[in-house]
Amino acid sequence: MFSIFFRPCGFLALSLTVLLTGCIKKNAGDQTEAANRTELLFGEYGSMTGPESTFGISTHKGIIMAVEEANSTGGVKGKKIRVISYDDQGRPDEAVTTVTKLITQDRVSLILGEVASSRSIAAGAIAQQYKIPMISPSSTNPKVTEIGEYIFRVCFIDPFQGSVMAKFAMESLKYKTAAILRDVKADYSVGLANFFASDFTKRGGTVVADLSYSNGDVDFKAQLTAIKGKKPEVLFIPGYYTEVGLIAKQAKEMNYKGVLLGGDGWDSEKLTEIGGDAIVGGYFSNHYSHEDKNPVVQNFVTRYKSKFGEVPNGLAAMGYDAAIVAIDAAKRSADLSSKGLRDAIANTKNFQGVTGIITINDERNAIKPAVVLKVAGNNLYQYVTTINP
Amino acid sequence: MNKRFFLIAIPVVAALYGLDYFLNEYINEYVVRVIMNCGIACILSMSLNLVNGCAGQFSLGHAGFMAVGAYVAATLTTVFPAGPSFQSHLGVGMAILSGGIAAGLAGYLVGLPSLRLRGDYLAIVTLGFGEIIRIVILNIEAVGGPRGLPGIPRLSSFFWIYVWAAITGLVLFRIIRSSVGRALLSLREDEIAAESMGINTAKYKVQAFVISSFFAGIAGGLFAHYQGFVDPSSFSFNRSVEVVIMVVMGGMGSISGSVIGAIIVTVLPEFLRFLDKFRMVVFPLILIILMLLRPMGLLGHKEIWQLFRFKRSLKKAVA
Amino acid sequence: MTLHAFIQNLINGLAAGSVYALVALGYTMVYGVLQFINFAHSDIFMLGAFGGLYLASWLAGVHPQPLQLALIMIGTMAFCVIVALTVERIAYRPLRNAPRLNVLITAIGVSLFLENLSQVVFGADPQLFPSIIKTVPLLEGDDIILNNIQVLVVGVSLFLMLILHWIVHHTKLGTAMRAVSFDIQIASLMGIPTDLVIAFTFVIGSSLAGSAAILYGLSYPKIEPFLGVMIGLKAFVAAVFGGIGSIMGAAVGGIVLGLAEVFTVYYISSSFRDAIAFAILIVILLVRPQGLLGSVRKVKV
Amino acid sequence: MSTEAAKRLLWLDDVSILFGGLKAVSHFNFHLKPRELCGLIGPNGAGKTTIFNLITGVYKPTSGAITLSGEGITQHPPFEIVKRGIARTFQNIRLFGELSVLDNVLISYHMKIGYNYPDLLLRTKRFVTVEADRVKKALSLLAIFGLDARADLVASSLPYGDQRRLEIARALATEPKALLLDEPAAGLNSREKVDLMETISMIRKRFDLSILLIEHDMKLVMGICERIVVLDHGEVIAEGSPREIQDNPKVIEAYLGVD
Repeated sequence: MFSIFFRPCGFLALSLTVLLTGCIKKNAGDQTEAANRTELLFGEYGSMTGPESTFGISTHKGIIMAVEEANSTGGVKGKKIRVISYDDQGRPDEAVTTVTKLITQDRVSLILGEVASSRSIAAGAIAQQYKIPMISPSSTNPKVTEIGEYIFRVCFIDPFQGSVMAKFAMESLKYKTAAILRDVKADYSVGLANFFASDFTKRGGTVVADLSYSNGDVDFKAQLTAIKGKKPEVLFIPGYYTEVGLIAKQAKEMNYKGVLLGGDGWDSEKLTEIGGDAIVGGYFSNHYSHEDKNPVVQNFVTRYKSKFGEVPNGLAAMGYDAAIVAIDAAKRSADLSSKGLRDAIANTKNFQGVTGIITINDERNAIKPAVVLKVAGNNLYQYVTTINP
Repeated sequence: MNKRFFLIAIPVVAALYGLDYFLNEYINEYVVRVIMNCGIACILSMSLNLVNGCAGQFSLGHAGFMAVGAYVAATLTTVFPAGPSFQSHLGVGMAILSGGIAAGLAGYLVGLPSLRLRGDYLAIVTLGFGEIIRIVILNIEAVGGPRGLPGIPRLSSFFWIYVWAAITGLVLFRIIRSSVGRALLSLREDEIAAESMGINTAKYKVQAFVISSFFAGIAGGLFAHYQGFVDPSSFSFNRSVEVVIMVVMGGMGSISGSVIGAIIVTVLPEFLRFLDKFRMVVFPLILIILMLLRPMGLLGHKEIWQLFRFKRSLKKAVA
Repeated sequence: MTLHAFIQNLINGLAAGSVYALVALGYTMVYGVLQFINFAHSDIFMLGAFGGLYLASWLAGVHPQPLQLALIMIGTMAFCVIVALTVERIAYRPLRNAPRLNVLITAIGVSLFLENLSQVVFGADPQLFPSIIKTVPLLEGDDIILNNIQVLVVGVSLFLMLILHWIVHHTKLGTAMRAVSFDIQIASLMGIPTDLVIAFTFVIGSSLAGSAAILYGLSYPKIEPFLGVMIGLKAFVAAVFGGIGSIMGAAVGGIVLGLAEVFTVYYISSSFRDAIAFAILIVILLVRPQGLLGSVRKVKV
Repeated sequence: MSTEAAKRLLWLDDVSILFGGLKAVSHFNFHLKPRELCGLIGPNGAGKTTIFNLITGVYKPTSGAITLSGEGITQHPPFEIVKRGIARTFQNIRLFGELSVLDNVLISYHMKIGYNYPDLLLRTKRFVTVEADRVKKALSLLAIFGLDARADLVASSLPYGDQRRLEIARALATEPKALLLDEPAAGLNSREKVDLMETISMIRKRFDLSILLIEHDMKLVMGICERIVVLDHGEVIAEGSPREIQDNPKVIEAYLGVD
């Protein structure tokens, strides 16, 4: 009789001991330990499962590739780099838990992540608290690096990207009226839409309609009916490719004839797959183009293709860049202490990444150009122009 | 209040305070974080148990009340102009309490339709309310809408979380072991018979909802103030389901069962990290198997200490 | 503009609502017979969409197109039926006499399991549902657009609902189903094989979900493991709105919900698209708990 | 108030109820005097239980009025009606099965709760004494039915006959002026039925209340009731002393049917 109760009890006790063996706190400020280790530990957190898992997985592939390449050429200061990756399921609270685990249990020297700004903001606070440098590959919200001096990013920020497309629409395409269809559930999309709107009006254009949807929606005909009524020349959709493909398709079905514009969220082979010929002729801003003739890019694309059997998208490239910026900083740093790593990252200047030449500014953001791509159909994105900050 | 209460309460509070110090000094933060998550989960599951387990009203909207508590408390300490004056332990305590009260009011509103509905309908309505609360928050720009609300002072410590967990347990336990608790149990057993024995079923359903949401709100406030950041996606339907699983796993109506359920549901996924993407497949599987093999949950209607007492009386009967 | 826009929204809402209606029928039938919300129904729908996707690639060579579509649809329906019956046999039947709450929780568990398993199997990245039939505009005014897919969706839905109505009201099996939904114990005493009837209810519900999945895939060709969640919830709302257990009710509920959503997005804001469904639900349950076309069942004392 | 009215504890004045167009009870006139033991009989489906449900507020009459001690209770919810002094048992026992025998009785004391939330949260002296008194009271009530030794058992584990008795005890704990018993002898063997007859008579004397009894067992009804009302198709077809009812041709017809 007793065993019925004690069996789970015993199990709990056992698991508790297992838990406790690994949980004795080591001196938080102890940097000699990290320096004395035979390997250099990087932590990565991202959405490996859940609706946004595709972002996390692409980024992860880029990071893994960068680290493997670095290790094959001898690692850093004679140490191999090891990446510990955790899934945060696309939840900010899980992101905080995983980053806490990376820092306090696994005792990594540096953290790479996240794609979504909301999770980078939540978990960045932890990294800042423990003074462990964190590099976000592709969180474009300005607030991310405002957390503190240990938080960096290797991508441009929303205000710049928003203005890129506004400038492009006005100056290159010579359009005067625009409509916006924003994803209100994505901070990224809302930010981009706001910056586009203000820049477009500042340059003398008119935003005739500003409507919204939520990611996960599949029917946009009501919004498109309203937009069509206002007859804008361009429709700016700063969303993710998951919805943009459907929006383009339905816009075509609704006989909307304006030009579609978007941001780096469009970057995926799925965009043309779902959007079909409806999305052809649309323009979007991106961190890089795999069509870019620059040998650095072409080299990267070839290596990535042979490793994973697919064309790297922007997120994979950003993940790769975040990792090589970190590795480069580790090589340059005096010691491998977190302070040393931080200072080395902050001093990154004119570093050749796949997504352009990266310079980290005083706000710990990357100063780099954006490219504008034109969707040519069948997973082809033509390089149109580069817009410098 | 009697002497015995203080004889127990003072050492408990002192022990929690000492443990707080110990954890902060000697145990790594990740483990502390999981322990704190357990504390919050305990508050959530115990409070939901009052509605689901004791009163037999099936609610799937607990995350919504947690969201109300989290956002109200966080707004007071962060967005509100007088916010900084709240940024002390006392201030945060007041903010969390306000969050609980706001959630209680929301619980009152949700409790009202529950008067006319039962079973699955109530489940779906509470689910709907939870979603509506989340959508409303998504549309309030002042608290960041979909972007969430960062920069919340991180002042909920192990001590505060577990003091609140202890208060929750004590309050719920005392309610259940009183005439009010018996009235709630009678609702679960047979509403018509309860009504025929003079129980104002409507009144007690609403009271159960209010008390339960109040503590969910407290849990939300605590969550916000140790997370340092809240956003609507933390309070989705999945969170509600998680709490339901805790209650069901532990045993409907068993407060100590809820605590065990909360600990398992919080700690187990941490151990299952090695399963990688299969982790989220294993979890529902465990739930299904539990329902098929042990539908009453681990403890059933009983409290953990009653299992011992039951055995003792059995032994006596045998002897 | 306003009148044209109104008509356009009406067309779009009707097409969207038809899919809700088909899924709602599955909920309403299972609820009618077993009195529990089959949360996994939405995931049967999702699996149907994936099943259709793979079937379409196998049957890519079949011509003409209507035949191909019919084959895919029948194949998908069969696939959904197999999944649903397996779920019913393994997870639901052992709990037939358990408290309803347990069954509900099991259903939630099955739903989460199917979603997360699909994510492992199919990946979380959305996949393209092939356009088996090319979208052709039938009515192409400047302001009002109507295409063949929309007509097909409404037409097929209507056809399936009529068949269902006939099965339930004019066949022996339908009578047995109604008897079981009235009182399962008495029905069983009268010699009705209740397990069989219940299984058949799942067959009908899941085959409707399968056909709805194909229609959905044709209209919104983006398939991912979590696509069932919101559609499922809304379809259930539609079923409750129309009156649970009522076939007409589910049909009407689905279409009203489809229209309500489109008009909410058009006239208010898209962020309230999901809220409106639940608001409707709460209002209807407060004002008329038995739903629009449902009948009151007196509590037996 | 006239002296006639004062004699009526419970009064149903021309009460009817429709279920989906069907008249379940039609123009029912009835009154129960203080300390009276009255039987309500009739074939299955005659509307007897419906009348109980009407009196206790589970159903609301389509027309007519119900009065208890001169106060209209027609629109009151069930729990208000219990407070005013009508308690009942159910045809198919509705105990709180998972709760203990003691708790089943204690729930009936809830309407006179006697303390408030601060009391119960802080376990004040008031709470402790009230609870102790209740338990004492409940145990002595259970003792009358020979259930006090099994007070800690789960109610559903009791044998059938004891469940019936517990249901009566639970109803008595609400301290009613009138007790409505719905087929209390159903499912009992003949020995238990004799016990039950004694119990019912004892209850009436000891608790000084009126009893309205639905029962199919004629021997039991004829044996203890002072007055019997016969119902068929929702209408009263006969009323009078047991002897009068026994000889009434309409009653025989209703029970045996006409060729």
